[in-house]
Amino acid sequence: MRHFLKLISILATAGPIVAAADPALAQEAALDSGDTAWMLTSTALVLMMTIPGVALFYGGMVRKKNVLGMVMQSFAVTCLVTVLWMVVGYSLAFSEGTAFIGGFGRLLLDGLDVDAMSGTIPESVFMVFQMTFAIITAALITGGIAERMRFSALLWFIGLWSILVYAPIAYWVWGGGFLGAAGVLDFAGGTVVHINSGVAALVAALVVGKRAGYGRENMAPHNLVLTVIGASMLWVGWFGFNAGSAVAANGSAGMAMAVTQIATAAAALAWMFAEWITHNKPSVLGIASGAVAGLVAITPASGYVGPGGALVIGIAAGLVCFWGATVLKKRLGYDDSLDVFAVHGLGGITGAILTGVLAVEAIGGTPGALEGNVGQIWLQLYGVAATIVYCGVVSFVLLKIIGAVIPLRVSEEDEREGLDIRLHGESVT
Amino acid sequence: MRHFLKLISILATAGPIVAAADPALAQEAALDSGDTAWMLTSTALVLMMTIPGVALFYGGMVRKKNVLGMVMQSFAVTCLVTVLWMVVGYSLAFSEGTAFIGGFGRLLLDGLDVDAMSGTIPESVFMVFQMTFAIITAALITGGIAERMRFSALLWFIGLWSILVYAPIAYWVWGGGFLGAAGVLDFAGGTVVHINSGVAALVAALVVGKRAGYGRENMAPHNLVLTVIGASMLWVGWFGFNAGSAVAANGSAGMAMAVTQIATAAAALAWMFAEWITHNKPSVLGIASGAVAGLVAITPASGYVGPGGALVIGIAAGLVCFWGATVLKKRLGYDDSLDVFAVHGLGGITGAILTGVLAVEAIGGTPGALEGNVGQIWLQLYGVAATIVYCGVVSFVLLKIIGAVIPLRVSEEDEREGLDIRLHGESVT
Amino acid sequence: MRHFLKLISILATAGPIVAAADPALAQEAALDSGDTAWMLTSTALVLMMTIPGVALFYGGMVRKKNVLGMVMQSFAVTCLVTVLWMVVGYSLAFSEGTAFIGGFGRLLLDGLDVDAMSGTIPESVFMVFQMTFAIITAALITGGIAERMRFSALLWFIGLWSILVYAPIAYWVWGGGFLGAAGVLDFAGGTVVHINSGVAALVAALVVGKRAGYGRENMAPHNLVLTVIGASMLWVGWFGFNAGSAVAANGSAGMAMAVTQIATAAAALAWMFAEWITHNKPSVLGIASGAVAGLVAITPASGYVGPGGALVIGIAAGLVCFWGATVLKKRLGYDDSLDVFAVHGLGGITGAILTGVLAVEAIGGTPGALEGNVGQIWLQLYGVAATIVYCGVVSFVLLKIIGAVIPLRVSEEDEREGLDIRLHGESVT
Amino acid sequence: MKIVMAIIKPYKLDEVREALVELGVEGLTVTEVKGYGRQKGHTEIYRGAEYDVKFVPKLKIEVAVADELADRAVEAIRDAANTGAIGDGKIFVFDIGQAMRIRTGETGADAL
Amino acid sequence: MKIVMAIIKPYKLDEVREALVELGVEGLTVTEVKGYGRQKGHTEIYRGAEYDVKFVPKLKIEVAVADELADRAVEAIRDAANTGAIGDGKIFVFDIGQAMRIRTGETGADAL
Amino acid sequence: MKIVMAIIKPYKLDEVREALVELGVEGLTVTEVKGYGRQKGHTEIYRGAEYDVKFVPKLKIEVAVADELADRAVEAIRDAANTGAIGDGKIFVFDIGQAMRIRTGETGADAL
Ligand SMILES: Nc1ncnc2c1ncn2[C@@H]1O[C@H](COP(=O)(O)OP(=O)(O)O)[C@@H](O)[C@H]1O
Ligand SMILES: Nc1ncnc2c1ncn2[C@@H]1O[C@H](COP(=O)(O)OP(=O)(O)O)[C@@H](O)[C@H]1O
Ligand SMILES: Nc1ncnc2c1ncn2[C@@H]1O[C@H](COP(=O)(O)OP(=O)(O)O)[C@@H](O)[C@H]1O
Repeated sequence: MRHFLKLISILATAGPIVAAADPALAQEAALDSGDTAWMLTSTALVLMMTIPGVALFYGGMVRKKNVLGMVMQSFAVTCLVTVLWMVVGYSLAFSEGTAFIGGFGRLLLDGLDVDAMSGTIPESVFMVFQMTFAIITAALITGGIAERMRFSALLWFIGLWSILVYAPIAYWVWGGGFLGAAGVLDFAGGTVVHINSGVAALVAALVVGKRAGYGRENMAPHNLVLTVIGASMLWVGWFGFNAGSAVAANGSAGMAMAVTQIATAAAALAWMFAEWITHNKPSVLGIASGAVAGLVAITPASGYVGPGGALVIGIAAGLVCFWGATVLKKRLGYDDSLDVFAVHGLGGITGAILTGVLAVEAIGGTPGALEGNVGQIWLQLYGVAATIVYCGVVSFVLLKIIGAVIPLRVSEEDEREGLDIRLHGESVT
Repeated sequence: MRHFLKLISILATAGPIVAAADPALAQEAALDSGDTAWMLTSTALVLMMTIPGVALFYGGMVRKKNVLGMVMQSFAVTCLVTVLWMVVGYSLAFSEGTAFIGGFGRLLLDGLDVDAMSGTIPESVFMVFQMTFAIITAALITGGIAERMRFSALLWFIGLWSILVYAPIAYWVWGGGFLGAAGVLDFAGGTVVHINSGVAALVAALVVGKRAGYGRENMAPHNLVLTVIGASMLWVGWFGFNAGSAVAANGSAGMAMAVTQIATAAAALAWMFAEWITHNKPSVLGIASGAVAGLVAITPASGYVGPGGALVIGIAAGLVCFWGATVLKKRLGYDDSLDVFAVHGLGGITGAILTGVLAVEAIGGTPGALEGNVGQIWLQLYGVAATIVYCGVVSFVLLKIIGAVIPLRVSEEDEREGLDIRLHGESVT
Repeated sequence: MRHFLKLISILATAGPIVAAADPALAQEAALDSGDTAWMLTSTALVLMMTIPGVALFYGGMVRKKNVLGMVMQSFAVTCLVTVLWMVVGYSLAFSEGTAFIGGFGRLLLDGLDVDAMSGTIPESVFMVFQMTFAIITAALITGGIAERMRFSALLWFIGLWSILVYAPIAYWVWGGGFLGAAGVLDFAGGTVVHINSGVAALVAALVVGKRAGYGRENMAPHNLVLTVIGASMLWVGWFGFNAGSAVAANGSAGMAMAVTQIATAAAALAWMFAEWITHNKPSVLGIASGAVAGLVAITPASGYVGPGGALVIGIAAGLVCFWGATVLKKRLGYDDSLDVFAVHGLGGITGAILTGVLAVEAIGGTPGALEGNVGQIWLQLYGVAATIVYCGVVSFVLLKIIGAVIPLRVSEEDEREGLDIRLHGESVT
Repeated sequence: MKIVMAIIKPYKLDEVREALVELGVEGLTVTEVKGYGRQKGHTEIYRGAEYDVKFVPKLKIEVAVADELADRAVEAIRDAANTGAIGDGKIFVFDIGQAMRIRTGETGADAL
Repeated sequence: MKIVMAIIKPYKLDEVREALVELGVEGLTVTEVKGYGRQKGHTEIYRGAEYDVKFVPKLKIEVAVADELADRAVEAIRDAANTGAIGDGKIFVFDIGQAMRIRTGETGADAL
Repeated sequence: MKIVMAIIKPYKLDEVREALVELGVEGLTVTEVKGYGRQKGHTEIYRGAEYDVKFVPKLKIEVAVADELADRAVEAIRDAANTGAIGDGKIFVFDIGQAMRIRTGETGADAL
């Protein structure tokens, strides 16, 4: 959907000759103030997902001594990725290039002037909208290495990662690259954003190692009120994320919003009841985690499935991610502190595959397996696998290289005393 | 206004024959991207009113040991009502039916496909927009039984209530039912949302009984910063609630936003000064409560009155609700923990009646008593009475039935130790 | 840009004769639902900047005993300025008048009916949008006198200030007054909002005097998580502030959003690295302050500069404001508690001047010094100077007059025990 | 003089204070503490992780009294704080050699 | 050895600490407490409900000193904490039988 | 009977508790305190302002034991809390004249 619109916009803005040659096309490229209004809004909503959304969602889950360090990471990532996206990321992800990577046509946003269009909206809006996706993807990773990674090493990792991992994968799916061309469906970022961040977080958690005292000491979340605020803002902001990925204020956006709402609620309830049954108590962390799992899983599907499909995706995501965070993680023994892999990685995979099953031709133009197009499942798996492999390998290499230069972890004393005081010279009273 | 638009949309979407027969009408049903953009935004805003709005507004007012339980209730209600609305609520409230209840035409959102329209916006958007109203109404009730109701009993009550009380009343006023047909004015939900939730909360508070230690022990709000964040998000989100109820981005929406802002500020100041005079200190809980009272009271009036009327409604609401929360409640001795009845019930009644007095024909098409249409006051009272009686009776019966099966309250030990630890296995440090 | 639109709207709404005479003009004044949708949204966003944005940004920075008092001030200012704007402020700032002050044509919003237009949007929306600017400007001032000013004196000061200082200066720049006419560029309020509030806060801090124990006692911020939430909401809301100041959903709005994002991130990083280098640690207060500094500085420039200019403005603002808050303030020894002058005053001046340097004709219609129009710098300095002098003098006189009637400060005992308990009868546990 | 130090359940504070005031005690000092004893704590669950919280919130009351009042103070606290349930707490008594009121410099029983 | 235990107004902490350090004291321990006494608390109002908060925030300082230092420590605290206003607090002194520095195992006056 | 009062590093709590329980101690009371001593605090920086935080978070453990257990309790705490680093804390021991279990009214060693 998205890269389709993008293609149109590239065609349409390819020059006055093209536009003049085909008035119908030219008309499609005329600015629509309603679409623009919605995309301006969506951009604000997606930015809000990271600051304060992810910042609080994560900040509430760490121990009190690390809360400022945690929200600092989301905030600093937002700033860093913004500048890098402007300098090079947008160009690599969305300007014309090969099958694997975009070109340098928009380096430093060159040529993106006030009249440049992307479909029916100004390209400036499209560029910032996409920037907010690059931001949140990077910010999500910080949950995997919470409470122990050195701030400077984190900035290096995130900065390089956003250029070398995020931009290419965004290009593959939405920018004109091989996954989009192959027909992989990812409406709003199941692979690009969630599998991507989930895998990177897992790799980082493994490379950086477990927190001191992990499994022995009490590492209970210090303030789940913050986490609930964060989860709520993620939910609200996700309307911009999914319905905004229609890049228009139309029926497709409306349906994306509806299925987002339904899948999220279903996943939250699924996690809550699963926990209620297995651990005797429904927890607020559980229901909030379930909601995020649902949001993640409906992301790739949101322009392709209907309300019924959303219900199925939501329930599946709630159960799979619950299992991932409570059973799988224990069994494998890694310390992905805030369960980025269980929620975003597994949730993203669940959603990507089920998109292939449940896609409805009348909604997004592509039928899924239930409508006879079994091949779509394989396409979806192809997209998932490509993302996991590329992201996994490059993230690992990046961390090893950085780790050879700067220690990835803080000292044990810093970890014991808390990042707030030791790294940032501040504390919450 | 709203049910009028709804009627148009029903007519307009009744089939190609009608549309073809009357091109003007057909044109009205064409998608307007600006209206759609605003309604997508409004939906996000109204969702934000509940999570994190109501969650925080209420969460800050309880004792620390119950804060997670409180925010959990808003969050779980959001999820539960979402699913129920999709399954049956929307159909009962907004599909064609009798004078008293909608039909089953939209069961499981059947027929709500990507092209379905509601006026100038996709029906999917209208459906989710209305869903967020069903959500917040249910969430508001939790303030009445805060700090003592069993979580499972609450879910049963809210679930049944949203189907058996909310959906019918929404239908009466906006869906094509008898109150709307009679000419009762309720632009954005003074009766449907506020009187309704206020009465249900009062009934629930009476049936469930007072908190242990009520009147003797210190039950002061533990963190009014949360309450102010919540009140602020309610205020901001209410622009979606009231201006969104124009279901268009036009002058009516603009005026609704203006009067909302004015009435809210006036009510907040009225409560603040009333408290300053009577209790010597202006409190932050007071000004925030006053703001919510103003928001509530302007809700039914927002498409019908002008700035001057808004000022009057705001001041009246601030004073009436202040009196309700500080004098009436003491006198009657019930424990409506967070004053849902005083603020939403009394505020809603004040607003409903004053709408009948202050409506301006040039704004909403219907004159009020000041413009000579005294009968409108009686119509408004009719709407108020119908809502109070129906909601009161059914809420009572529901609670009695549920209470016969599951205890409505937690054990005294649970209440003493706090819902956070005892019901949800978590705590805020 | 803005007063230009305003002029058009005044012309366009001047009567049917004008409209009929010039169909092109009449068409420009037709309601655009997309523009209206974006302005409704922008209004909500800018309101959110104050409540809860500024309330939290400031609330987190004071000591725990004053946090409720601090958020109360933002909330009460919001209410008070709303009512005053409706009564007289809007008329003085935006109705026809002399070169120095608007008239009384819109007193009590007289004549602002449901069909009144302002450009392509309803005037009701324009009026509330502008109201939110008046609100935040007033709320920002409270940071200068935090933790010591008497609440009643503050209300008097803010109320009079918003009529006697804010409304005239808004008129000078946007309402048709002499600064706008002279060609001073201020897209979204660098002078009107930020220099204005910064100077008023500095004057108030000087007149009211230092906090008891200032420089000796520990006055560390009690909860920077609140401050980060606040800063994040300011950032997100600022999209409404700057991109909303295009008063349309178009390329100008899109570019304003893009440059806002870039300048903010650059300023945040600049402050963070400056602090990292000079104080050895990057602090969360630092990066958040830097972000606000960037938002402030890009405000006047946002409709006139491109991405490259934004980067320069951001870096400059981060460094200048860092220097202001850490070096200049220490050297001069005043107690502007939350650095309103350093961030908003100096940031606003930096932005206003650099707008004159970096303005791009192709973007906002006016070239800056780099494009040969060196005179624009002098024009910008003229606007800065006029604002500083008028605001400084009138603020000083107002405080002296009020101080002659009511003490401006609380008693030392109140200050010691905290404003929460002593002024508002509440506390955070 | 003696200090009577009692560990009690938090919600018993007001009753204990009133009982002491009735005895003529004019001041006391309260500290929030966490107690470990026969009374069990609770378990918190976060996603997969379970944490046994071994400590229970309690209040510690310290009240300095003249020797002759000590036994009655102990009794008064006991009567007010006793619910018969595990975890009601303990009372300890120890001697102090000196007491002084900072404001006046008074010492001994006058200082209390 | 003795422990000198003082209840003081919170904002006096730094002055008291400095006065003790001047005396040669090398360590002390501070606890946030709530005090009940002649100094009245305040009333909080929430909508209709009024709550009398009977307790006032105070700090408790505990400092172990050699016997010969005890009286001077009491005086030092008194001088630093005294404002002449109600609620300035109390000082209590009691004997301890033993003191040990955990790090070194030193006991007696060496441990302080 | 005696009260053994120890100031320790917060993260040593569980080890200390276990060591005491092994000795047969059945209850103890813990208070969050701030300590001043040889161990230095840290500096916090807020925009231009630097604040030296002179106090370090510590826990105070109070455990009432029969006389004969006191020395072993001191040793147990020392062994568990000792890291050899500055700031490990102190142990003080003092006599109590009476102990009572509120629930049962038992006194003396039975009350512990
Ligand atoms: N030996 C002890 N020393 C110090 N405090 C103790 C001791 N034993 C118990 N306590 C305190 O008394 C509280 C109540 O003790 P517990 O054994 O739970 O119940 P009970 O006193 O009813 O037997 C504990 O939580 C702890 O704070
Ligand atoms: N008998 C007592 N035992 C323990 N603490 C006391 C006693 N009397 C007073 N205090 C403590 O001393 C504080 C100050 O006492 P108060 O009577 O208010 O003032 P003052 O010491 O000036 O007479 C109280 O808040 C309380 O913490
Ligand atoms: N004289 C004292 N009286 C009371 N507490 C003390 C005393 N000296 C030290 N402490 C407490 O013991 C803690 C550790 O002391 P410190 O001097 O930092 O290290 P160490 O005990 O290893 O020499 C301090 O933080 C303080 O809480």
